[in-house]
Amino acid sequence: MSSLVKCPHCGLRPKEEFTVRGEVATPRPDAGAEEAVWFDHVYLRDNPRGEHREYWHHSGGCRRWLVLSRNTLTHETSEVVDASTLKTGGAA
Amino acid sequence: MRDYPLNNRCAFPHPDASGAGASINLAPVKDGFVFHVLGDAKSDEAALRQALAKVAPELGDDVRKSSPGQWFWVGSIAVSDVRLAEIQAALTDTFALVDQTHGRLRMVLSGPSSRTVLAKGTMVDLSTDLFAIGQSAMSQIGHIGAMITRVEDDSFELIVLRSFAGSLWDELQHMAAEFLTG
Amino acid sequence: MTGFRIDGGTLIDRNDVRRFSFNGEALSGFGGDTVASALLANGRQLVGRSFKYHRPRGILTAGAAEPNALLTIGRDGRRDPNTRATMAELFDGLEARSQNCWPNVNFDIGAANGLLGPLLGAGFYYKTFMWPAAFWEKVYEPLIRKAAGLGRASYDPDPGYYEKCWAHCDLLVIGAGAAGLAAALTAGRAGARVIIADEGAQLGGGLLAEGSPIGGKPADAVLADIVGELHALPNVEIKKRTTVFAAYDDQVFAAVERVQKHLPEGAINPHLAMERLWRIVARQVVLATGAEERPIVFGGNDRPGVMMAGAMRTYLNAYGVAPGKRVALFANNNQAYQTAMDLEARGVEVAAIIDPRTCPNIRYDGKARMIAGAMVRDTAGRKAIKSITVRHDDGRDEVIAVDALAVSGGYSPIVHLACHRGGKPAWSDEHVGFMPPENTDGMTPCGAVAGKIGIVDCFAAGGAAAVKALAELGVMGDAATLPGVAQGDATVDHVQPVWSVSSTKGKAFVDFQNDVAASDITLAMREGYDHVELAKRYTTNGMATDQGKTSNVNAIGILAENKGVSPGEIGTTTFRPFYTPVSFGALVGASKGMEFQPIRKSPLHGWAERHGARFVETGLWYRSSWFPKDGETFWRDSVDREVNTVRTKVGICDVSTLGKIEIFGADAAEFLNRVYCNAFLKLPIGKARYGIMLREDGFVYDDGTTSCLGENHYFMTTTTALAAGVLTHLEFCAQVLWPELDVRLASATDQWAQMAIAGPKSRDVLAKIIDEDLSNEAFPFLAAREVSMFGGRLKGRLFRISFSGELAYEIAVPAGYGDSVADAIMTAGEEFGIVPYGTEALGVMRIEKGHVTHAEINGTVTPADLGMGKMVSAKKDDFIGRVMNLREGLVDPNRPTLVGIKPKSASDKFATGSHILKPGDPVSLANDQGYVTSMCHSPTLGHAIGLALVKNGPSRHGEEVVIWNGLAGTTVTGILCDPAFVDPENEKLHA
Amino acid sequence: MRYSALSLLGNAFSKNKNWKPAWRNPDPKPHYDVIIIGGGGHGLATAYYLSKVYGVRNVAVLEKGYLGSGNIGRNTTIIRSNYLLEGNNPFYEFSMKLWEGLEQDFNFNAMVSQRGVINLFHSDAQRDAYTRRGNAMRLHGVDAELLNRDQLREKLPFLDYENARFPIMGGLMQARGGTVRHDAVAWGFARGADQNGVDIIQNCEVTGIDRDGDQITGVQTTRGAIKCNKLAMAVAGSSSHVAKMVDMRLPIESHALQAFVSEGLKPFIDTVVTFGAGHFYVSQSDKGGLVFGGDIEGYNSYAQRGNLANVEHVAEAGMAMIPALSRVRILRSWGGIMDMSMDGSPIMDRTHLSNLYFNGGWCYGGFKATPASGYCFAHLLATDTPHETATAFRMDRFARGYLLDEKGVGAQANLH
Ligand SMILES: Cc1cc2nc3c(=O)[nH]c(=O)nc-3n(C[C@H](O)[C@H](O)[C@H](O)COP(=O)(O)OP(=O)(O)OC[C@H]3O[C@@H](n4cnc5c(N)ncnc54)[C@H](O)[C@@H]3O)c2cc1C
Ligand SMILES: NC(=O)c1ccc[n+]([C@@H]2O[C@H](COP(=O)([O-])OP(=O)(O)OC[C@H]3O[C@@H](n4cnc5c(N)ncnc54)[C@H](O)[C@@H]3O)[C@@H](O)[C@H]2O)c1
Ligand SMILES: Cc1cc2nc3c(=O)[nH]c(=O)nc-3n(C[C@H](O)[C@H](O)[C@H](O)COP(=O)(O)O)c2cc1C
Ligand SMILES: [Zn+2]
Repeated sequence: MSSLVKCPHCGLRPKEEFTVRGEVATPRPDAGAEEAVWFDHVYLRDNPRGEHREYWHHSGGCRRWLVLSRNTLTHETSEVVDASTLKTGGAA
Repeated sequence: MRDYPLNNRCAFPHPDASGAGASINLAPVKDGFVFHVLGDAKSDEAALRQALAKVAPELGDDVRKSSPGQWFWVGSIAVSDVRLAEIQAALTDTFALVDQTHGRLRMVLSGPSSRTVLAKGTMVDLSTDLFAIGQSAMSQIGHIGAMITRVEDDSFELIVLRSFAGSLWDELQHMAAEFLTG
Repeated sequence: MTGFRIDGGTLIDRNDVRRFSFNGEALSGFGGDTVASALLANGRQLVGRSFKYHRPRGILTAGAAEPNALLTIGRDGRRDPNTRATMAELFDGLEARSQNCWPNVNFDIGAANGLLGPLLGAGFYYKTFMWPAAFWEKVYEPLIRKAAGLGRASYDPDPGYYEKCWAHCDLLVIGAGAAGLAAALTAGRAGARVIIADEGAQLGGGLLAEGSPIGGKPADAVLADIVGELHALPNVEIKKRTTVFAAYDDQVFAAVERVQKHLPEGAINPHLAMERLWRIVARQVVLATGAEERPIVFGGNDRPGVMMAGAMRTYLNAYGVAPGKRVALFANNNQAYQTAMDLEARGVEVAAIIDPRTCPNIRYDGKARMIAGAMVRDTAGRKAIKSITVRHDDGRDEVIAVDALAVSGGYSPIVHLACHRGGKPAWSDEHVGFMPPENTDGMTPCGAVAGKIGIVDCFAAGGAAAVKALAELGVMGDAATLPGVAQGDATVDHVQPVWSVSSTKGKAFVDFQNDVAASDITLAMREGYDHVELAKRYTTNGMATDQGKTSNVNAIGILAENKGVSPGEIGTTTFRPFYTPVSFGALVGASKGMEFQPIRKSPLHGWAERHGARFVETGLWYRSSWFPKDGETFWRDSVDREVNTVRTKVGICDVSTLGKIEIFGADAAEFLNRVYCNAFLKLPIGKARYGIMLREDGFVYDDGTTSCLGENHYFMTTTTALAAGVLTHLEFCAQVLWPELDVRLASATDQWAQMAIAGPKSRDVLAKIIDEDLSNEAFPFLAAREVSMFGGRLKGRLFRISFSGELAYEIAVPAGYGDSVADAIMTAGEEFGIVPYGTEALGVMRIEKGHVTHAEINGTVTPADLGMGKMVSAKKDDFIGRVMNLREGLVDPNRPTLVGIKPKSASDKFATGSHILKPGDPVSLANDQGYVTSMCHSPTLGHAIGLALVKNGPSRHGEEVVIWNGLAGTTVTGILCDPAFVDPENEKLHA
Repeated sequence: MRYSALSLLGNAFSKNKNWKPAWRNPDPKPHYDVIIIGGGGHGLATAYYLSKVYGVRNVAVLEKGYLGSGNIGRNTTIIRSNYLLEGNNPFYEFSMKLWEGLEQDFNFNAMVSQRGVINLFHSDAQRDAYTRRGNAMRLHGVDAELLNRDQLREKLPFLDYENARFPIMGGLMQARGGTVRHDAVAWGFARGADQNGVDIIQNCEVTGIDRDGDQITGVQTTRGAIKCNKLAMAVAGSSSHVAKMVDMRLPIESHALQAFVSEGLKPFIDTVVTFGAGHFYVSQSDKGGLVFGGDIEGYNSYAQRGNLANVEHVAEAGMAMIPALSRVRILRSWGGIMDMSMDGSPIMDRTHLSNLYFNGGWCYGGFKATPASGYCFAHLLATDTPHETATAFRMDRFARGYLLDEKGVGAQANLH
């Protein structure tokens, strides 16, 4: 889904309403983590050919950050969730 | 300077140019209020309506969801600073309330062609069975963000940032021109 | 003699005579004509010249695939180059001109290229033009470029209006031939939301050219019934003249509607779009785009008068135009025989039918002479065909005089839209063509595109496709019932592929427009460019405006034949958008000229205008940059005056465009503490603090002040440039990184008109309109709180902050009152000599004060680089950017660091963007010491000053350097210094 | 077979029947000194210079598709050396110098056309940034000129000077910049390398990499296993994918970029022009088509195609710059996959494995780098030390904080 995104809050919306940030990298490390862990978080990416998770911001709609599970070969999206659920596990 | 005349200036360029008659009409909503209500992760619309009914029943409960836990609360009565402060104080904790009356302007696009005109801007499917009266969507009309609310079958209220209001107004005029001139 | 008008023609209206001109010559046609049919009716077959050899070319097709008949239509801003005459509808007053020929289409000097044919074979340019070396740039390339291109684009802007729309449907039917119409009717009757689009001026597709009755009823009557019923269904939207040109992800289809392209200038409604871009969101799609008839590759197959058989039939039946008096047909399939039968039925002599097949399946009972097992090997005639040479199966040649030749080499399904999302078509030996890919999710091909042949079969296939698509949506429907068997309708055909005619003498063209001949393709193979994609690129086959609609499959066939494999093994080249070319105008819609991007206006825009402001674009905003007074002719006159007035008296400046964010929540303080690199936990209510925000990679992102307005309530300002970016960043932090924190964000940029009142008299001015005590004790530097104004009639927010370095305030009032309040401040300040000042004066004063903006915060600097290393908290254990900010490269003592810079001689000037060198060092990048980030003329100091990022800068104050501007050819001796040129002790600020 | 006026004429008389293949089509040998993965511009140029300058001839280039099927065959062909940073500029200027002598060097006309590259600016801030850049170029002896409106008007009369939403103030011009016929670059290097003995093996996808400890021993391919002493990666849009075969994670994301060509038009745009108030750049090909493009799609993708939103965006910016484009029709659009690095600059370095070498992260700017990339990568492969113009492209610069961020947008791949 790279033309339209089914925002869990707003429904089907065009790409124009979104800002993409990139891959959901490793979680933000703890404050005390080593520099290498931080480096990995900030710079290194899996960048897979196939299933991929990435951050999209519904900047022209609800202004929520979403996580899309999207196939980078076919552009098909299997899941869209509010990004806060990555940490809270629950609803946005 | 205590009695220096203060005017609340309208941000729409030529509000009177809105063509009357025809199959389309565009008009600013000049009075009233727009409050941005910020809830927390747990708050929902029912709780908000309840709170509003308790705190400010005179202002109605026309709330339009813009985001999870966020709404625009609009009404047609002017609210004084004092009254606003009271309401804000009464709502604290669960709901923070930001006055956007000056920052977000309202206009109404109406007439049988209104849906056709909006389809030139927004991707949201506004057909009646999918977008009923009272329903809202934060979306983009062309390059400009706006909240669209269906207020009647053929009538849509748009809320737009003040700084963009002139551009959106002009764009809607262009989009509607084919219906204005017949 | 070539074409002429005969009786009949279902599409034309003989009462509607339309005059037009072709290469300056006055001609006429009828309403309903295309330019092509009108030209043919006027006996004009030679209409253009090919790209490389400038060969005379005529009309080949009757539709979108036309490679030859490209004309320039219209003039000035309405000039349309490369317009397919076969698609352009004739209107009164239309002006058409041939292209790529000089002096004219009948006598074209460029045709001399044809003589060089053997030298100019495929890829010749890669092997040549290299000697002598200097000649490429000076001689050869200019010559090649001169020859480039087809039509000439206008230099004028287009007066037309364009627009874009979204549309939604359950079922999109692409193509309104028999199959598409049946599909639309089926779905329409079942109550689904249907859009049916066809690029033709009329619905009907192949039905429009159908000469025979269908189920005993004339084809046009059958069509009229179907179209009538579709029109009556409110849930069916019909889009004529609408080409679906691309398929994108998620069932988004792009289509362009030619709303007014068929109208004369005088009839164009200026408020209605010329063309309209449709972005169609379809739940299901029926692809009913039909099939394209293929030419046959034989010598002289490009001669004017050679035409596709189906096209000839269309001209005959739909437009009442006969292609000639004596016509031959060269075909390898049964369907094409319809053309011969219809020609005869209309009284045109069919001289011969040449069919390479010898099979018993040929069904023909007309009068023409049948020559089976034979091929056309050549044609003759200078600018129009005069005869054909037929090679019989016994090897004998026979010349037959004709004035037109119909050709049919089989049918290629129009599979483009099924392939735009990556699908590859599959070769079918049965259909002798590439069929739509197997898995076309959400798209059902039917009719000729799926290999069906007869009209009845296509009706049935369309209905069945719609039923299948509706079932996917959970909607039930029955295939629409339509008229019965058509006369002479064949449901099987026996196409025998003929990829090229081996006995051919003359040049046998595969791609007509790009002049790619069969010999070019074999040459490409010989040289190793034998992959279908390499052959395409080496020969340019399929790369012209028609994108190989008539040539690709033949090229594949030739490759296959020469390699001895099936065309399926060769495969197609990639089908890409656009199906047919689309104008910029349609894709741009109304976003052109001043409407390219929306304009953001400050609430004080009108006020600034009244004071004569000059505005400058800043992102989408217009900001007032200076306010010229009478007698000031040069911008700096005004700016110097504005600065001097603020430094000595008082000024007012619109700062409404700064980003403003309201922050609430129990954890708001903790949140700010994590997003800024400096401490924010202990900011008291009623106070503002300057903050620096880093990116996670440790570089500075933005700066601004944040004020605490109440318990759990903060008000953040950002730079104008990054207002949206910062909010998005904060939302990321709040929603993704720390959703457990109670923090709520709202943009309030537009709610407030915000003004800076700066200068020694600013307190006196504000005291007149603000009801509260503004003394230093009551309202000290960095105080920030809500204030009452105008005797309690208005509330505002007052901040004692200063960008200019003067005693200064920023006052924010609800935007609608901004205008009045600014006027009031001007009135209040009159006695003190107040002036409005703009962003230019603001810029001068901040440079004088050594304050940074995004000229310095350029994404590659750390706080330490800006001399604010101390602000980076060493105590906080976490904030965005903390760890990466400590990397070796970010603390390298050699990093460019902020300094002031001034010329050694006060009269010298220098430019922002100049680089810094050590005196005596050779000019080189390795010796680069840094660069000037900002500069201005300082009216306060009376000379130029600047800020710069210079290696190890702070330790070099007082050092003499070279300010090097190679672009301007200037060098100036400068002196590095403290960046605070004015009031380094901050006395004015605290006054 | 050498191309010359004589061979051309001779063949014309023999109906072009005697031309020889431009390169052999060999089966892979069991072992090579160097295997280069990726038959794009960089891989082929590497093989060419390796065999020509460094005398290493037992080399194979493995290409999974047809020659030049990657980005070399789908880019907008712009070459320039107008870079800002000290780590970048000398390298791109080296590349420009190689372009200038390329055709004579490899006896193939790649139509290097130094028609000039002009970057428009629309604000004081942009002018200042271009002044800084232009001066950085001049410091290194690279040609650069700052044009004002009048000078621009003379060169580009069709721009919108009167009614622009973002008025054009001037432009930074590099007269030596221009375009090159992209496919011919791949073909020319392939033919040149082939003549030096390099095996160019098409339809040969590397599917696995064999190793013994920290040593690479060879590769698995769709045409069998092949052994090598050194392995070089130059796979552009597939960098992360191939790196994963040796468990390398890279500071790279893959993104699609679309490009476009219009119908053929009589020449009217003589230089390369880039718009400064939106994403758009355009040149006119020798065939007459306007070749243009804009920004990347924004989301990670390995599908060589884009979406409509960007098509519209590009068209809008194009027409804002040149109003007369309104009735020019766009013929075709396509996409390529770019390995966008986290600072927008390339990586050319040794890796954690002793005989594996990496070349990638060229973003949307690697075409202009093709000759120098090949030269410098060959140097690295042959000598195990970086070429003097490519010392900054180290892999560890991200960890150490020595970034080459021309745009200053930080660690977000899709912003570069
Ligand atoms: C639309 C577009 C416009 C551009 N415009 C410009 C421009 O104007 N100027 C400019 O300088 N740059 C431009 N670029 C960028 C430039 O094209 C690339 O940076 C450059 O071509 C990359 O290097 P390359 O030629 O070696 O890549 P490629 O040609 O992509 O070569 C890599 C090759 O590796 C092959 N490969 C991948 N995986 C394997 C495997 N496992 N086994 C075997 N082979 C494999 C691929 O098939 C491919 O052929 C543009 C790119 C695009 C897409
Ligand atoms: N070229 C020929 O002469 C030819 C070839 C095969 C079949 N036929 C006959 O045509 C009938 C087939 O019916 P059918 O409905 O499958 O095909 P059709 O050719 O009758 O209709 C296809 C329609 O699709 C339209 N179209 C194609 N691409 C389009 C696009 N991208 N956007 C919008 N419109 C587009 C065309 O304008 C045409 O009107 C049969 O009777 C068959 O015998 C004719
Ligand atoms: C500089 C350049 C110019 C091009 N010009 C044309 C052209 O005139 N006609 C055409 O059909 N395609 C043209 N193409 C596009 C190619 O047809 C093709 O789409 C592109 O190389 C990508 O390959 P693919 O579409 O096979 O994936 C051009 C491509 C490039 C890079
Ligand atoms: Zn949303």
